[in-house]
Order: sequence, then C-alpha cells, then structure tokens
Amino acid sequence: MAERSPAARRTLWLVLSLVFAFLYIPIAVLVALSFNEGGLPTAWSGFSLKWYASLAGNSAILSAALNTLIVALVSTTIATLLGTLLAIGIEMRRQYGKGLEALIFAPMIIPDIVLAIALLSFFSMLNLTMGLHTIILAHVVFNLAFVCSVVRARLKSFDWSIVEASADLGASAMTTFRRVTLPVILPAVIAGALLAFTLSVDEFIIAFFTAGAGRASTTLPMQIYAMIRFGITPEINALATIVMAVSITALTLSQRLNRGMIGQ
Amino acid sequence: MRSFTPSRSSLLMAPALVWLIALMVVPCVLVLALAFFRRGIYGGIDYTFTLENFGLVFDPLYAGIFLKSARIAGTATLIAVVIGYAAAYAIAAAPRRWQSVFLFFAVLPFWSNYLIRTYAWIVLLNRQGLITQLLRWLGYTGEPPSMLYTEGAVIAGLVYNYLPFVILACYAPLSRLNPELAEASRDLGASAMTTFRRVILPLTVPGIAAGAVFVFVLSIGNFVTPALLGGGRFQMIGNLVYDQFLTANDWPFGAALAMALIAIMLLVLTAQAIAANRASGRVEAAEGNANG
Amino acid sequence: MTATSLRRRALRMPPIALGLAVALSAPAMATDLVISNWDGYMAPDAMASFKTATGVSGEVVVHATNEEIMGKLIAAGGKGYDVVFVSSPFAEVLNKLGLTEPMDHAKIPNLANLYPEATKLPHDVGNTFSVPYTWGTTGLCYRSDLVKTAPTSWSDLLAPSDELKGKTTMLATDRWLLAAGQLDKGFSVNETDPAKMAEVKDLLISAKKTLLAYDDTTFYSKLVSGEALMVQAWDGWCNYGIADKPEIKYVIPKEGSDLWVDTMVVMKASEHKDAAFQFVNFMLDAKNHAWAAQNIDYKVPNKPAMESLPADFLAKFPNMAMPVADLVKFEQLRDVGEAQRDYSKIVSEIKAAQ
Amino acid sequence: MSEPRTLLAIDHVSKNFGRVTAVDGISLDIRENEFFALLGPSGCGKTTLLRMLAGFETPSDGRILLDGNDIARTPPNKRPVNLMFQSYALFPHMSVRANVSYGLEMERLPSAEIRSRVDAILATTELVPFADRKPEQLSGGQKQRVALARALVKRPRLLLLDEPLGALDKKLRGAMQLELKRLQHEVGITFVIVTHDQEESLVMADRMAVLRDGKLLQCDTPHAVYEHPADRFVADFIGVMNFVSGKASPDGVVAVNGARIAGRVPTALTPGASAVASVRPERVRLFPEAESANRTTGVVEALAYQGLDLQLHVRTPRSPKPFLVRVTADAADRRPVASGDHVELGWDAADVRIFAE
Repeated sequence: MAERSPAARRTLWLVLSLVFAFLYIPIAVLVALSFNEGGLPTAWSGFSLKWYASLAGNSAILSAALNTLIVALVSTTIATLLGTLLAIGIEMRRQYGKGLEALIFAPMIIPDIVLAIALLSFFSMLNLTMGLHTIILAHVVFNLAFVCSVVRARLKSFDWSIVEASADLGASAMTTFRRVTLPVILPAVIAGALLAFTLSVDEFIIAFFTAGAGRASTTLPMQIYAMIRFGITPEINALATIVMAVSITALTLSQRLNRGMIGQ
Repeated sequence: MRSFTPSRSSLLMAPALVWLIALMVVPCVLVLALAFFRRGIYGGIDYTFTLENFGLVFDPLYAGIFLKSARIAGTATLIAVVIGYAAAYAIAAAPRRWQSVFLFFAVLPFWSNYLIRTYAWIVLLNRQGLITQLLRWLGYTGEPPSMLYTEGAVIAGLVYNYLPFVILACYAPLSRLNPELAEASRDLGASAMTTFRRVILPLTVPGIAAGAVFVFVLSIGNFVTPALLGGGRFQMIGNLVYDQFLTANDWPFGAALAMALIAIMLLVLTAQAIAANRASGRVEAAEGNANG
Repeated sequence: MTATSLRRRALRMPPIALGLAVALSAPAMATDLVISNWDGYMAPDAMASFKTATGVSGEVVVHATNEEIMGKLIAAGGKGYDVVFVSSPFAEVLNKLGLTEPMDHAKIPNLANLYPEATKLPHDVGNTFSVPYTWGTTGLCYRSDLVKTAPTSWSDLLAPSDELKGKTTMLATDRWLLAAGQLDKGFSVNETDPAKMAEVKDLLISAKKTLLAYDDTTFYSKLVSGEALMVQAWDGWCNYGIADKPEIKYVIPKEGSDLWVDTMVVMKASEHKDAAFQFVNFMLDAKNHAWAAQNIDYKVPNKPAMESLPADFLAKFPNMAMPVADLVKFEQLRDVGEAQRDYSKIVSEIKAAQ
Repeated sequence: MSEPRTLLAIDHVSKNFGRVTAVDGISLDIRENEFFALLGPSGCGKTTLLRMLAGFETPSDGRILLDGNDIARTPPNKRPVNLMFQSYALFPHMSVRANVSYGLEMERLPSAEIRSRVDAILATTELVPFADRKPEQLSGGQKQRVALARALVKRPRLLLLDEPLGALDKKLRGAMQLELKRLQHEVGITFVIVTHDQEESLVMADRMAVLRDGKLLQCDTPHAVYEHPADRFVADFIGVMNFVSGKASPDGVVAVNGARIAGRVPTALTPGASAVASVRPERVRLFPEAESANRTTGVVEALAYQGLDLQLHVRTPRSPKPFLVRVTADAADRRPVASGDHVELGWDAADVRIFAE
C-alpha cells in the first residue's frame, strides 16, 4: 500500500472514529443506563443491578426468551439440513436455470412484511391454528436460503475430484458424504447455522404475523416491541445489554469458524 | 467432469425446494390472488373479482405515500452509502491486521436486536433524552429541540440500522482492489480525486449498488422504524400494508399494496443488476463522450 | 422510571423466584382459558383467584390495541382465544363476522350487578354478545402546572396556543382520532357524510402540524415526563398520569365526548365456553369489579362495585365519580360498515400529510 | 560518441520502515538513454528504491535528482517518470485504448493529439487489433505490452519497470527481453528495470546495479560484473561459480584439505586470512594443456545436457562439493565423456577470483 500523507491518514482516522461513535454511542447509552439505579438518561444515580433482577423476575420476558430459543433452535436445525442439501444439490449440477437461482435468492430479499402477510393469509386460509410451529415454518424459509448461500460459497472452491477419488477407492455415496464432503464443508455449515440462528432470534415482523394467540407463541422481539410500545422502561436497557452480549459471543464464534474455514 | 446424475442432485434439492414452494411461492401467489377480490363489509374477503384494489394503489393518496416512502428510503440510502463507503474506504486503508478487527466492530451492532437498536434512538432523541441532557449540560437553557417523531428521526433510525451492511458491501470490492491500480493512475498523472473518480469508484460500483439496494428495499418496506421513531406521523408503505391487514382489515387492498412493493423491489433489483453489469461499460461510454 | 404508576408496576413484578418458577413452568402448564386483554387492564392475580374460585386455570395475553387483536382474531377465525376484551365497535364487528358466541345469561348471574343503563347500550341492547367491562369518556388530559389556561374545548387541542405547539398528542386509533375532529365540528362521532368528513379531515390535517405524535399507549407517560403538555386521552388512562403526578388534570371538552365501552366477548371458536362464561361472571362479581376499578382507575358499569369505592379514591380521580346518567348522554362509537374504508382512507390521508 | 549525460542521480538515499532499513545510503547515476537494471534477491531493497523513483515512497534521507532537480518529494502524478507495474495494473473497466489514453487525458492534451499518439504507440507495440478489448480478454504478453504502451505514451524522461517479465512463461520472456530492448532503442527513453533474474539483467541491461540488504554492492556493465564481481555474494549471485574455501596465501588459496589454488590475491587480503577462490565453469578445461596453473583430476558424477553445452559434475579432491565444468557441445562431441569417467581438469590463474570470506 502506498504511503499516505499525514493529513490523509488523519482524515481516515477521523472518518473511522466518527462512524464508530455513531454506531456505538446509542448502544453504550443503553448499556450504561442498564446499570443506572434510576434507569433514566437524566442523571447517574448510582450503580445497580436491579433492572437485571427485575428482568429475571419478569415471567413474560423469560417465557418469550424461551420461545425464541425454541423457534431459533428448531428452525435452524431444519434450515441447516435442508439448506446444506440444497447447496450440494445445486453445486453438483453444472447448470441450472435462472428460475431456480431466483427461487433460492427470493427469501433473502423479499420484504419481511410481504412474506409475513403472505404467510398469515396462507395459514388463515388453511384454517391452521397458529403458534410457535407456524413461526418455525416461516423462519425456515429465509433461514434455509441463508444457510444455502453460505454453504454454496464454500462449495464454489470445493474440489469435486476428491468425491470421485473417494468413490474410486470404494466408498459408497453415503460414506463419501460422511467422510469426505461433510468434513470439508462443515465449518461453512456451522457458520451458516449460526447465521440462521442469529437471524431467527432477531426476527420480529414475520413472527409477529405468524404467531398464534397468547404468551405460548410470543417471542422475545415481539415482547420487546410491546415493551417499547408501552413506553420506555429501564428493563429494556438490561435486556438490550444481555442481547448484545449474546450477539458478540455468537458473532465471535462464527468469525473463528470462518477463519478456520479460510485456513483449510 | 462431474459424474453426478441430475436425479441425485434433484433428490438433494427436493426437500428445500418443496419447502420454499409451499411456504413462499404459494403464499405469495395467494396474496396476489387476494388482491383481485373485494373486502367484505366487516373485513374478511368477498370473493367477487375486481381490479379496484390495483386502481386504488394509483390513487393520489396512496401513490403519494409510495413516493414519500421512496423519498425517505432514498434519503436513508444515500446517507448510508456515503457514510458506509467512507467507513469502508478507511477500513480498507488501515493496516491489514486491523482491518478484520474494524470490520468485526462495524458489523457487530447489526447482530443485536433491530428493535433494541431503534429503541436506543428513542432514548437519545426524546425531549428528555440524552441529547437534550447534553445540551443542558453544555449550558443550553432554551426549549429542548424536538427531534423524535420527525422525518429526520426515521431516516436516522434507518441509516443506523442498515449502515453495517453498507460498510460490509463496500468493503468487499475495496479490499479486493489491486492497490497498484490506484498507484498506476497516480503514476499516469491523475490527482487523488481523479483517481478516485475514474478508477476506484467505478470498480467498486457493484458493492455500492448491493449496499444501496439492501438499504432501499429494507427501508421502503419497513414499518417498525416509522412506527417507533415517527410517532405515527409518517406513513410508509410498510405501515400501510400493516394497517390494511391488522387495522382496516382490508386484506385485498393490503395484498395489492404488497404486490406493488414487490414490483418496486424487482425494479430496483433489475436496476442494480444493470448497474453492476454495465458499471464498466457505462464508465467507458462516459469517457468516450469526454474525449469527443 | 417515569413511565407508569409504580403501583401497577409493582403489581406486575412478583418476587424473582416466583417469576422464574412461573416462567419455567409456563410452557408445560395445561392452559384451559386464553384471555386477551390490554396490558395492566385487570388484576395480575385475577387468574389465580379465578382458579381458586372455580378450579379452572387460564392464561392472560396482552394486546396493545384493538386493531392488533382484531387482526389476529379475523386472521385465525377467533381460534385460540376464549374471552377477548375489545372496545364496543370492534365487538360489533366480531359479532357481524359471526365470531362471537351469544351470551348465555343463565350462566352469568352477576349480570344483575350492571347498571340498568349498561344493559341497554346501543351497540348491543340486552347484552346479547358482549358484556361491558369498563366505560368512560375521551377528553383532554393536561399538565395544569405547565399549561397557562385550562383547556375547555377540542379546539384547544386541535388549534393549540403557541406554548402547546409540538407538545400535544392524539390517539392513533382511527375512530378516536376522527372523533376529536367530529366532536369539535359538532358532528356525530359516527358521521359518514363525505362532505362533513372532508371538513373533519382538513381540520385534523391542520392539527397534525402542531402535534408531537399519534400515541395511544404511552401518552400519559409523555405527560408525566413533560415531553407532552396536553394529550387526547381516555379518562382512565389519564388517571395513570394523575397517579404519578397530581398536577395532571382531565377535562371533557364542552363539545362533548364519546361514550366508550370496553367489553368482554366470548369467541364462538372457544372450546371452553362454559368456563369462558364463568370467567365473565367472575369478572362481574362486585368485589372483583371494584378491585378492577380501583386498580386500573377506570369506571366500571357495576353498580355495587362503584358504590363500594372509597371516597378518597374518588377524590383523587374526579372523573371516576361522574354520574352514570351524565355518562350515557354521550354517543357511543358504532361500527360504520362500508364507511370504515373511507374512515381508513381519511386516516391514511391525515397520517400521510406533511 | 560523447560521454553520456547523467539523467538521474540517486544521492545517498535511505528508506526506513519503522526499525527496518530497506534502502541504506545508496548512490547511483543513471545515464540518458541507457537500459539500467536493479538486480538483487527479494528483500534487497530494489523495489523500494524503484518506488522512491516513482514517487510512491519518500526517502527518509538523501536526494533524487532528475536533470539536477530534487524530485524526492514530488508526488507521483507530478513527475516525468512512469512506472510499469509488476501486476501491470491495467484498469479492468477500460479498454486497451482507454487504458493507454488515460495518462494523456491527465495532461489535458487536445483529443486529436491524444488519438494520434495513442494510435502511434499501439502500432509500435503491435496492439492495434486489440484496441477495443478489455484487459481480461488479453494474454499475458499482450497485457504486458499494454502496460508498456500506457507508460511509454506519456513519453516519460524515465521509465521504471518492476519485474516486467515476471508473470510470463520462459519462452515468452526470452522474446519479450529482446522486444523491450528494441522498443527502448526505438523510443529513446531511459529504462530502469527491477529484476531478481540475473540472466535477464545480463541480457538486457547496458549497466546494472547489484543490491543486497539495502546496500549497493556493485554497479557496472554486465560484462564487468560477470567477469570482475566485487565480492563473493555478487560472484555467487551472477551466473554459476565454483567456490573453494581456505586460507589466503601470497599466490593463491590453500584449501582446507591442503590443495593449492593459484590466483591473484587482492591486496586487501593478508596471508592466512579466510578466503575463497572461485572460477567460472566455462573457464575450466577438460583435458587441459600442460601449462595450466591449476590442475586436478576427478570422476564425472553426473552430466546435464543443455543443448548448446554440457554441464559436468566432477568429484575432485580439491573441494567437498563437486566441480562444475561447462563444455561446448562441439567439444563434447569430439571427445565424449560418460558418468564414472576419470577426467583431468585445468584452469588459468588469471581466471581465478579470490575474495575475503
């Protein structure tokens, strides 16, 4: 890289500092407020964990968190399985139509609200009772698309001759998949699964429309939305801090895996 | 030579494709079909064929809301692209070992909950919020500024939420750019500005286009941000669709609006594909003109 | 924090251990009844005492607005819910869509507790499909300490003095938003004449320019924090603000108010109708209903319950003491049928206006 | 021919990157119209030096004088110096013609002049048929010619070439070496080429500088560098050389095993000091005449046939490593040798170079 003048370097650092300030000040404020006794942005009235305590005592939030976990785990599992198979199936073929490509790409770009109302109309027309299961059905739609795209990216550099080599050495198709293909693409599969999991945990609009009656299918984002609608409460700050901490962990994990993948 | 039978790959693809068709294609077709019926008197659907829902989309009121949504989404896109590109450029110019760290922290907020990120802006912007406190602390005693529930607040919320993606999308081509290209341009007598305009920018257009499309499509269909940061004072298409389904119980019209949203999205995506494909060609055509 | 009455908040905050236990057992709990109600609109332990009284367990889910629960009910054909709390025009729609179960008066002996006026409400004379739970007026809720002259008219909200500009909110729900304009113009709150509605629309568009936000969930906390100084509010919800800050006052403008009625309806799709009627009956019990009135600060149409309210409570929340005869003089919001689409469009136009 | 004028003077130029010194006090003169090569192993500082000439790095110390003016701090776009990048750095979104005319557009020349100069250089570089192609549609050699044309069309005072032939295969490289020589002659521009390929610099350069660890070891014509290397490193780096280590004596080197190698000892070398004697394989004769100062016998271990000549690996008592001997194909035909043959080797004392070790 060419040498930069001190002025140019200063400008670049300034840009970075401003952007990071823009990105992190709002989050930092929430985190700080979550430990503020008063919970108000008006003044610091002392360190306190009471908002975390009241969060832990909020059964609505806890059951919503549990529901979110169920939806994310189940939809991620299904999506990872289907998405990986789909990715392998596509990459095996040397050619496929634009239609297929569009079908797989669509769930990633279709506006949430459109998919949400489409599924709502669909489920209600089928006279299906909505609940966690309908949220899961819906989440798999976009999750499998994301898993598929991550795994496909890995498969683009996959040397298919090793599959042939395995067959040549006498392995069955299943054994080849288990012993050769899967180990090679596994980091991508896990990275895709983590991505799907995070998206599912965060997803609000589709869950909101496809959820059934009652707390039984209220997810965390739905609960957060209701809390925000009912006014600023410091419990949200505590919740935000926890959600942030979980995201940092998940993202760090997936980064590690991705690096491992590149390393292979 | 890959010696796989098409039937085997079809078998692998089948479960996912069935899922996508049953739970995405069919419901979307259904919504399209809904748009051709009437709203029942008390909500619900009256199964008589009509085109009036599509006509209504072009009613000056709703067309106006479309335009306004496009304007808000477009402004948010423009700001996000300018900031995001600058950030991506700065990251790509940083020492290698720092780049992944910067990138990680640029993308990190994107993985926290969207609603929480939006909520943070309520905390910052409301009249008793942090910015007002800051002004007070700085000695300002007048009327606190009204920042929440404005178009600016909605745009800020959209930019804030989608900026990380723009940074990511712009960083990819910038980091792949051979640094010798910029040096070659300088070597051939171009100033830093000209080098940016004629070499770096055209070669990173695909990233910009991808980021811009992402922000625009997500913004124009958004209903959460206008609802929370706009104080109900801003109607965007997302809110309109939401209202038709959950407030007015006018599903057919809501369906027609959703289809219009999809149409806009397809239009934008086509534009992006053309921009990405012709990025190079277009630049050259411009050069051809400039040279006479 | 500032937001809600600490009392209500405290009620919603059981000790941590209990909360954890509830949360962990919640998914496994066999839920018989599903009740949908506004958040904090009934006793937090209502279901527990209901279970003690009847042996039937149930779960309360919350909705933020009428619209939200209506969307869900219509989408799912009412499935999944047994008893739903909605405002009367929405109850009417549910009835017209055939989603409500006729009230079996034999199973609700506590109906006798209702004021006679509450059994003859125009939206449902004879309580055939709905039972009123709370009722009241829609007026202006304001900070008497920060507003120079007390408001007396809807115009004080729609064309506010300079000190109030940017510091007022109106209800976001279509019907009450329109009602403010209709009442100011002296029209019926169910007016459908296009010319008159056009006037209402223009009035509300011009009012939007001075508005902080449309808000039907947090307007009282905006008053408490001082973000807003005057808001369009339901009387009971204004009481939440009064509980936090006695300087907050409620007034019915001279042009009048609507008579709003929040009702309980039993869903036709309910699989536990007997238990659902039992629940309605339980809520109408004089003691339970009085508890509701005292803790959610809303008037209830239950004669023995209202008569049991302590004097200091009535003194603190003057609007609670309003005579029933005065209350029922106001016009109820009614479902307007085909005209609803025009209403929606007018509201869209207002919200889309600059 | 009159004494050539100095075009570019590199005057005690150093460059530090943090604690690393990439270029360490180098002084060099590059003359008008010459083909100059900067040669050295990777990491020797040759690329850093080149980038300082182009303006992409600023010297930490020293001056760079072009026609007597210090340009060390002039930005790259303001120097009459152009660089042909190792990666060619062709603008992928522009056609060949657009790439070539880019630099002239930057000079804001009239479009008619741009067109005629671009046409001319495209003809010179035989690129006319490819003018409308994009770089991705070109072969390696064609890309290299575009990069060259793009730099040459600016008529720089000095053209810098960073490993210009590195990306080409061996055969094409040979052809392009001659092509570059021809072009340099034709356009009359001073070329400075950076390469790690000693063969390439021998073939192409009028003069060459050998660098190591940021220091200049030797600067001279290829012939002088080859025949009279300044030190052991240069001797080893340029061409092939046989080395025998030992101690210096008044008339040569005494090897570790006692064998003597006769040669002229540099005055700086005191007898008894560690020294190394060297001789080029082509100076060693098989079956030498009696008067050879150095003689030895050995066994042929391996033969490598290389077309024009034959390379023998001969195991001798003189050194632990096999001796390399180059024999012309003609000589080999006259007197065939095979693996395992006992041979006699001989070379003149004048062909022996002795260095300090």
